Amino acid sequence: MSVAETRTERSAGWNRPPAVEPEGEGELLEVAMGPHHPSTHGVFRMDVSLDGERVVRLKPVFGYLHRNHEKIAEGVAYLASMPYTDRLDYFCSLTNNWAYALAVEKLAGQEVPARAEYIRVILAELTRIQNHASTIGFLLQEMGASGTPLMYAFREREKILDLFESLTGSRMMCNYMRFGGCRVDLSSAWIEATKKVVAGLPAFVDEFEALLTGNEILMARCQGVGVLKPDLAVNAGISGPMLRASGVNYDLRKVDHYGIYDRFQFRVPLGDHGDIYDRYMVRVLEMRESIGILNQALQDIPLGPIMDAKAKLRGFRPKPGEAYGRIEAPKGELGFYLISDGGPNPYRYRVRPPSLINLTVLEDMCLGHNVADVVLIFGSVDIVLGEVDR
Amino acid sequence: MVDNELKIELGKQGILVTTIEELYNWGRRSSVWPMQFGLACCAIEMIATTMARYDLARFGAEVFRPSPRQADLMIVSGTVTKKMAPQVVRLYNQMAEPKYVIAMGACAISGGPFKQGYNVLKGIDRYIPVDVHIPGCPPRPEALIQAFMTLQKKIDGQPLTGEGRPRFLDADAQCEFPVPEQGAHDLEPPSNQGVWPVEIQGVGSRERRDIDGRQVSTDH
Amino acid sequence: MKTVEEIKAAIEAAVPGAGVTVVLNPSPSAQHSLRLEPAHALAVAAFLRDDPELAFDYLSNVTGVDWLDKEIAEKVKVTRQVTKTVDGPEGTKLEQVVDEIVEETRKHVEPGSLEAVYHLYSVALRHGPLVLRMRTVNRTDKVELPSLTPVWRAAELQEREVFDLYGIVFTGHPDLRRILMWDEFKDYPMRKDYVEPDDYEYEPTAHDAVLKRAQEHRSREQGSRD
Amino acid sequence: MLGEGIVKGMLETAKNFAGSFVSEDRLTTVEYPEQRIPTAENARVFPFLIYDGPDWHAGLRCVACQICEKECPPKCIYIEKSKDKKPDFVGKPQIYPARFDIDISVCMSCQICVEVCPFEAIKMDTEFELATGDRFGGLLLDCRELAKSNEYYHSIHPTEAAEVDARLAEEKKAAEAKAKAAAAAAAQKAAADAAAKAAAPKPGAPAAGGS
Repeated sequence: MSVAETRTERSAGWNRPPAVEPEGEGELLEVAMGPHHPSTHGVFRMDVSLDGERVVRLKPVFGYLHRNHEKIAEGVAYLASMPYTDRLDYFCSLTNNWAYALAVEKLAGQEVPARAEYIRVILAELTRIQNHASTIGFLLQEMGASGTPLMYAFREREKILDLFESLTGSRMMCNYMRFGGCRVDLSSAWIEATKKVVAGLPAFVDEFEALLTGNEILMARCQGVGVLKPDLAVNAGISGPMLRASGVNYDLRKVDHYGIYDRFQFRVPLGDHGDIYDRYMVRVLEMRESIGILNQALQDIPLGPIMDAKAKLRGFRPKPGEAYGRIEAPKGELGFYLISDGGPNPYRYRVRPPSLINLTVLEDMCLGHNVADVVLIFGSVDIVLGEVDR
Repeated sequence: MVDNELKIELGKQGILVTTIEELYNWGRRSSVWPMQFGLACCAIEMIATTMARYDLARFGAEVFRPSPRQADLMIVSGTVTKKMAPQVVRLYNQMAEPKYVIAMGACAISGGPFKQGYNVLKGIDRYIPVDVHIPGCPPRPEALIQAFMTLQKKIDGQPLTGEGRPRFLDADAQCEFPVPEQGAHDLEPPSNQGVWPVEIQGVGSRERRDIDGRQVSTDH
Repeated sequence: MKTVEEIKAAIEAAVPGAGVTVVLNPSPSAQHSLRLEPAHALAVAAFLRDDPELAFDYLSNVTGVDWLDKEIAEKVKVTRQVTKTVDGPEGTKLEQVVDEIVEETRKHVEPGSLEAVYHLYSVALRHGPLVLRMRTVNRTDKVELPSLTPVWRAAELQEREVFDLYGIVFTGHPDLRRILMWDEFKDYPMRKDYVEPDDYEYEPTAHDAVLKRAQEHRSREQGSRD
Repeated sequence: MLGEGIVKGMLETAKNFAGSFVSEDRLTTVEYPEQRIPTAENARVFPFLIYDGPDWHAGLRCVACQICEKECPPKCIYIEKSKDKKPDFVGKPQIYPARFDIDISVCMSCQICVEVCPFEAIKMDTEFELATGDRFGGLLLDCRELAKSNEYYHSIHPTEAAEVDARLAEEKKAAEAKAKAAAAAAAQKAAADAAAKAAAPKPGAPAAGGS
């Protein structure tokens, strides 16, 4: 492909990324990065046009993990979709459960008892911590720090997964939340074990920061790379740590007041520059805030029932209507849009995947950078292919 | 030939007696390098297996090779979609013999929970031969290690000559398999006739369990 | 946030002839929506984004819904003239034409359509959601809708997905290609009448829908063998 | 100073390295298969069927109601009802599963079958070492392979099993009480009928009150 061709293609579109002028006269080099590639983010392809080392065009190609989640969910009962949501963003099954449960609760008008809300908050924040730790580990892995940060992250993640397993029965696919509550109650032994793990987390974050935050190589590779401007971020529907790294104060835990997040004191970390380093820093600071929420929630958790008394497991048929419920998942705004026609299975079941929509601006962030930075920028978005393609 | 008891006795005395075959297979099974190739949820458990807690390196498999040319083992860790299947088969074809395949998790074996989807391949063994299957969704890291040991046992048991020898010692054996094409509605062909037993009635004693077996009453 | 009726009035004041209808949502979530005329959708969207009181600057979710052709049986009360024999005076019988109200079941096919649904929020004013909907004329050949990507970049990948899975053609979309399925793929798999390819050779635990399809596969295979 | 951050990071790794010689916490490797991580009590892998008593076939709690088959999200359970009946654990004749297959190559370990089962007949196993080379035979479990004793259930999920046993004992007691009450009522009714018959000599005449 020649340089002139890329230019016409771009002028046809509206509010497309600004054109990068190739230097020199040569032909562009086309590289297909993926779907099998050494980075750790799964089956994803980027068709990159290079002018020497510089990226002048980048087209993401999706669908290598399109598992028809929505189609399957429209054919089975509401409850039966719950274990499938685990497999959307397989790092954060519990927040996926929560988002789906929230949407169905909105659709059917169910109440959640206070204890169940506390359990949900505790599990969601634990999920957030292990997701952010692994994300940073993978980001560094892609930068070339092969092994060490990822090993530290996974060492901590294993402790949290052990908690998940002893409560829900499974390390990754928890299938724990139900419409109107949770499946099994916490034991006091579990709370004690969690307190112990949470008490060790600040030391882990400190260790992680000592290892990485001041590292000159990390700063050189990350600062000023992959900048995302706040107005574009909002217009492109970016959410989660990526939106906040661009300086937009929009955290659904504060905005939507879902669950019982109003009861906890926490701050929303914001970035200034919107580059990779800010995204890294926002995640580190969010881990610290999550530890704060966990400490408060573990302190205050009340006794009581964990299921709405009116909720029933089988034969659940919400009245006709529709609902859109969303939560602040570790990756961003995870929403579920359901249309009920009064039958046992949803007429329309839609997942609003934060990972997919955060990739809208991938090309904008990569243009003009070197090809080695593409993997890094991609890693800083924090995606999971199970959710991108569903 | 030295019989087994004598060999153990000699081993206790510090004398190692071995055959070429044993030595050769010992070397092969102790350095199976997997390909760094993750597909879905199971890939995370695969990564967890290589991390400090489970430490797959203890089995000589610490080096995850990014290139198929340098890898001996393909761990199909996750759902193979119809969009991805041609690439998986191509990667398998690019691997050099000896090569082995572990189908990790329900999706890789049979499509698993997603098998009723329009874009999910119902098991990677429709296109390439699989040596070890691990059920689970996802299997625990220990289960992957156990599958790895199962594979090592299989390698250990392979004779170097005659029936059952590994493919790379058999000049006639098929090492590459046709890559399916993406058609207008489905993959073409939908399965590789040489690998996937279309005649399910012919696969062992379980054939009566097929849908036709509904009328067949059980023995108890 | 303003109610949907107020937003509707604001839109109609700003975009004359916009033709917005309110679609009520009976579920407890009470997220009512506005149905837009495709012809004016872009102007309405730009107004919703730029109006300082509404400021819906954040497009959260775009999706498609497939509404099949529906056969609707309605009971209609019709007045019909019926000839009746009435007892006349002095024992005579009289034939009289009387108007009578009769219940009649009428069937008509409501044509199906493809619908695009947009969920809007405001980051600046922290309110939402506002649900917008647009419908195509039918499900077969007139499936064009205007793309809202020029107003919200967030729609770019999601409209591509709706095009891929439902076959709604978004005019004005900068890069409308298949996103999840491969390019050679012909069908629109999320439509309700999609028939999936037959690969039900081995179904040891088949029941319900799978059993039916597996049996179909088996009979077809036997047919081809004969 | 340039390089300070890198040195700080190196010190952290050095601390971890040296720490692994003195601190148990830093030695995370579990040398499977010689060592094992203790199985969590709630852990779940694949479902199994519970039987009471020594004979697996006679003691199977499952009554082939097919609820789990219907509710299973990936549809990996296949049940065929028996034509005859056998007594269940309370002695009531029940239909039993003539065939009960679980395709563990499809099962997603979601536990919904356990949640919906009204008879406490299906529970989750913790056995995960199931790797096999046999795709068609090794991964389709039939009734015999699925049936495991209640003692085994107690050994893997002690708390849960004790709760289930208590609940079942209560149900049994209630059922027995009900049966006894029914028998008593039947006896009473028979006596009353007899009395009524005696009171009314003419068979055709309406029983005058009976009381």
